[in-house]
Amino acid sequence: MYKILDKSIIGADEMVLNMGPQHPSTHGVLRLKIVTDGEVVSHIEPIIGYLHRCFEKHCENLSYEQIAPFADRCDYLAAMHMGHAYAISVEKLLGIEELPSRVEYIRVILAEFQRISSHLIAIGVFGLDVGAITPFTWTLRDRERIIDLFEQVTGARLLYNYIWPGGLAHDLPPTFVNKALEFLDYFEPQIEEYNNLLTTNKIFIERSADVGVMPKDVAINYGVTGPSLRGSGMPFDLRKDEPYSIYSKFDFDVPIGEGLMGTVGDSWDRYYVKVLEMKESIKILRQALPQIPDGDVQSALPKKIRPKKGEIYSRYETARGDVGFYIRSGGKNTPTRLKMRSPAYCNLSVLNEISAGWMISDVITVLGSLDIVLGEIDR
Amino acid sequence: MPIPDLGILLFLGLCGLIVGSAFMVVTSPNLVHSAVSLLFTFFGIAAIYIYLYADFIAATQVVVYVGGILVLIIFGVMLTNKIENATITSKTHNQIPGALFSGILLLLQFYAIFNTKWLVNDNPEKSSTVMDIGELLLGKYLLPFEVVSILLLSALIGAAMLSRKKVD
Amino acid sequence: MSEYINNIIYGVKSFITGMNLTLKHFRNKKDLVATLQYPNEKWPLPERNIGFDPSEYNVIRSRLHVDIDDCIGCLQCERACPVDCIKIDTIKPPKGSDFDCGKTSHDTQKKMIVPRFTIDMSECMYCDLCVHPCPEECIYMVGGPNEPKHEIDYEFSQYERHGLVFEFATATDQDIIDIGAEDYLKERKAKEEKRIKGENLKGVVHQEDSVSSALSDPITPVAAAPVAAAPVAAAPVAAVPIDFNIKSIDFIEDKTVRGTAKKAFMGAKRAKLEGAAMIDFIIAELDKASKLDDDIKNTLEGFKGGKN
Amino acid sequence: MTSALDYLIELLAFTGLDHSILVVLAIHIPALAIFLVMVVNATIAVYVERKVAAFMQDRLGPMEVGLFGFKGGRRFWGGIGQTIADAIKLLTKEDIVPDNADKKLMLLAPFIIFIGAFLTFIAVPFSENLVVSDFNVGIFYIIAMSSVGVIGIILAGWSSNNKWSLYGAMRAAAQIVSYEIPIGLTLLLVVIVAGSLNLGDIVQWQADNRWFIIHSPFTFVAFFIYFISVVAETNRTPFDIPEAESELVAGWMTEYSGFKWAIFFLSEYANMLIVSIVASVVFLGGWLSPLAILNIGIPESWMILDGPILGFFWVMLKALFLVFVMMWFRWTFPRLRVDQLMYLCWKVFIPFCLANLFFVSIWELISGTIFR
Repeated sequence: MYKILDKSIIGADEMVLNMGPQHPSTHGVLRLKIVTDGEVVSHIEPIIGYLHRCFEKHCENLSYEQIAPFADRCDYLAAMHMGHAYAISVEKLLGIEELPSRVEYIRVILAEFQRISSHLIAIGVFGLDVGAITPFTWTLRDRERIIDLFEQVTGARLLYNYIWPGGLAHDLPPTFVNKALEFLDYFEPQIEEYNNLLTTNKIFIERSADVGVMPKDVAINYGVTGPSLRGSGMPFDLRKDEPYSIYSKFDFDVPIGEGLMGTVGDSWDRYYVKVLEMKESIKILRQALPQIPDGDVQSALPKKIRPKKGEIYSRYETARGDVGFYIRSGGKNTPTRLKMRSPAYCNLSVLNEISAGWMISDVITVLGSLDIVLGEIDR
Repeated sequence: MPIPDLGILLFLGLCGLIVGSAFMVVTSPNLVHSAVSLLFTFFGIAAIYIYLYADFIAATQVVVYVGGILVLIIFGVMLTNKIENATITSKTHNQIPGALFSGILLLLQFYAIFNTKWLVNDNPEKSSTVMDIGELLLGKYLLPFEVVSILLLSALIGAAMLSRKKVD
Repeated sequence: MSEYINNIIYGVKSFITGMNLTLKHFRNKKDLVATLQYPNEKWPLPERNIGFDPSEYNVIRSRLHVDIDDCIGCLQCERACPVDCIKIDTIKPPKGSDFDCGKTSHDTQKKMIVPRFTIDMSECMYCDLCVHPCPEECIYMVGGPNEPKHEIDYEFSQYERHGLVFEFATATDQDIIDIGAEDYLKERKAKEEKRIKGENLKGVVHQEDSVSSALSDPITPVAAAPVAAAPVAAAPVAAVPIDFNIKSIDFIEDKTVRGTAKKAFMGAKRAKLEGAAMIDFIIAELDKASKLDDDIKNTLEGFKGGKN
Repeated sequence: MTSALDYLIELLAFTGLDHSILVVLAIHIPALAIFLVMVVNATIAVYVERKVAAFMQDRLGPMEVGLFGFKGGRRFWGGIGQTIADAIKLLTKEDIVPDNADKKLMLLAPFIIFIGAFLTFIAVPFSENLVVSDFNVGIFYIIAMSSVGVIGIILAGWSSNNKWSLYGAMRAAAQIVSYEIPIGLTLLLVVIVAGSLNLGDIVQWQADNRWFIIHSPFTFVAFFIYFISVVAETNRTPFDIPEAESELVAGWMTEYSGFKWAIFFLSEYANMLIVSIVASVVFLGGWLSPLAILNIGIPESWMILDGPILGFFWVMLKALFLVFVMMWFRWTFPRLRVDQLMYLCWKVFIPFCLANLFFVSIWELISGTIFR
């Protein structure tokens, strides 16, 4: 009805804006080349590689044990997940079928704690992206408690190298279970606080609901996984659909985006799925913590990792989505090829599709809701 | 040496400011610089209004010209040119006819100034002009006032129409 | 219209909820503040039983430490390290020598002495991989079995990067002489002098020079390395005493000619030609590429006669 | 209400100098006082802002820098010298000007913003009779002068020759020009009721009747509209889109550093104080004691303090509470988007203001004829 003037008549130009590699909201050294028309963004091109460390090539010169700490460093916000994913893939390569159940329990417990801590960062940083600073410090405060637990278990606070192929580096300390339960009791009411402060805030809803809607088919076409896919209403979770470790023993739901505040698959849904997933993780932890069996955590540890010739691909559900390790062994103690499918890389690729046509502020919102980690994208 | 009246000095300073900055407006090759010079011109004129005990008009001058029109001018200058190469310039054309025309205008003004019988009030009343303005606007000049209001209203509606989102 | 009003009402409600929450935190600051005033208050490190059993290790990863008296020089930790931050030299006593290397606290007879055991903590990535293979449990992150001896220290810092290279070996020069390894001492001394003089650095610079000028041959960078190091190591090996290496070609000013010459040089090297034969080969190659002029030829011929 | 300027001229009359020289002398004293008020206000407000932020976020805030060896004593009020140290740091910092920037305008911009805040202070009453110059059109003058700052912002953004700064400037211009309308309309409502543009008369009206915030439901709503609009006018969260650090790095301040940046800060906090004082004078009774509403008398012996001192205390108490609320907003809410900000202004505040204006006129007509 109201025709917008043809741009060529008034001689208006589009402006190219470089967001990053040094920018507060690109979550690392990501560079976004944004073509803008006023405040409205018409095209976004993510330019990556500022953090490239030749992970895959480097691994070809490292023994299987030595790769584990480097795998941790890919997704530094969920290092336990990467360690677990790598351990599972090497076990598959070695043909280790059964692990002591104590090992599996400890792995699942730590993985779920890691999921909570990673989602805490995602939630807090998303708040920061839309301008709320207080939720960020609150979530980091609670994440610190999880990191304390990890420090007690592994001795490290960020990059653990704790889950080894075939077992664990150490056993749990005896006080861990009580401290973990104590933390859960403390943490559950905190989620309500975040909801009151951020999730249900009117301005927050205005900023994130209906913004950057990712329909289910778009998400599937781009290979989006993890909370971002589930935010689009697709109940796909490897823990349920291809259960690894002992996830089949636990009772938990896969939360999906329902479009409570807007359309299914908007930024608010992607955000809220993470909040709900923290609750599900607590559910799993409450089931797993009291029933850790006794046993030796290092009994299945192979003396020397020298797999037979062959290749495997294994998948794992990290906090950001489906991470895959393809390993080809040439019968030596180093892999001849290691390929990692990183979830954040695939999630980032959808950015232009879902945020073109929105404003600059919304690009930040969408980027925040996709929850990317540059260490994993660039590898 | 007798101390000159500071009021006169200040007045002369203001006049200098107005004329100087107005000159800058015309001669500056950079459009944004011209717009900024205009800021000082407007301020100086507001100060002159204060000299006339017209405080309401002075404040209106600042609100409308500085806070509104000047902002829009700078806004427009900024938006209609590329920021990257920052070549916002203005050129002078038709210098001779322009000089002739303005010279004639100047002469006319001088003629008017020297042939007008100025009313000089030696003891101006230091009272607010707001009351008078209000009464005049809603009394004697009600019709023009309303006509102007309708003009502004239609301009407002027109602006809203133009800036509306495209509706399919 | 009702949606408009509802929106406003919901907004006001959510604002009041949020502001209540932050006010609650503001008022209960005494209980809720989570900050630790670092230099005055220290981070409480998780405690564990300290013992020699692996399950009782204190797992805190703060700094690598070596009980050098227990080290048998098996190099397991050096091999395990993914970033090569551990460097160990060992010297075995010659056969028949009655040199006593000592015993570890596990009563293992040591078979060699360790004159060098450096750990560069600026390179260490705290992965803990070196700790586990040690048969004598002598390398550990501080806070390990010998905790009473070493305070847990997570705030070590140095003014220079060099200060983070820790030397753990205690073997004195006398020990090394006793074991009969004067060569090792000399070598070490030479290396140290070279390091202080900065010769290694010069070598690198030269090498980079020649690499950049001979980029046309992709093999050159790899092959150039041993050549650059030649003046030190190759002196006794050189069969023909002609002072001619790849840097000698640099006198050629034309870049393309120089590149061809270098290519020829590398070809000669691969063909195991040396000395005069090499120079002949280079001249022939240049001639083939019709890039040879008299100056170059004369200079190259001049190399044959020894010092130029 | 007499102004401080007239008082000073009378005070200096004993010197027997010419009247015009006295005026010049008398102008400098309040000017210095205003500058001091701005500096002290910024110093204290930055410290308090940091502490408020820290406590709302479960942190401690600045704790280390003391004043003459005094570190603040109590754990929760430590680091009292922090902002002074920051000020010294800012003044001694290198002044960085980008190569392609318009250097003259880049230097001019902070001063235009500063002058805007400075000139506004002339008409801001800190107490009865404690005002530099008592204008007949006090409120209108304050609205006029607070609109000068926006030109400084636009120039700062444009002259930096940085795309982010330009975006900040564009947003600031649109935002501040729009939000002047609801501010003007809410103050107009008060002017209609009180029948004067003079701030002294407005407070006198409140002394005769009641505070404007509790005068009628419409003035109650008007207070909130005014307050939220001035939060937007001073570019504070949730309306800080011109500087939006997560989107535009620092918006129009991106390329500024050192002393010029300090001036921006000075002006920002001065503007916060100005709008809070205006709100407290116009809506919250100014220098009237809130105890009087509750019928609590002040002891006779305290009456010596009545007048400027107690009035100053009440004005500042109310104003500083509003400043605290602004900080409270900032550490609670996310930021709005540009179009939502405009929506809020044009589709929520202005309709409400116009309706308010209409209803309050009717209310005054009825209450004027029936209840009086």
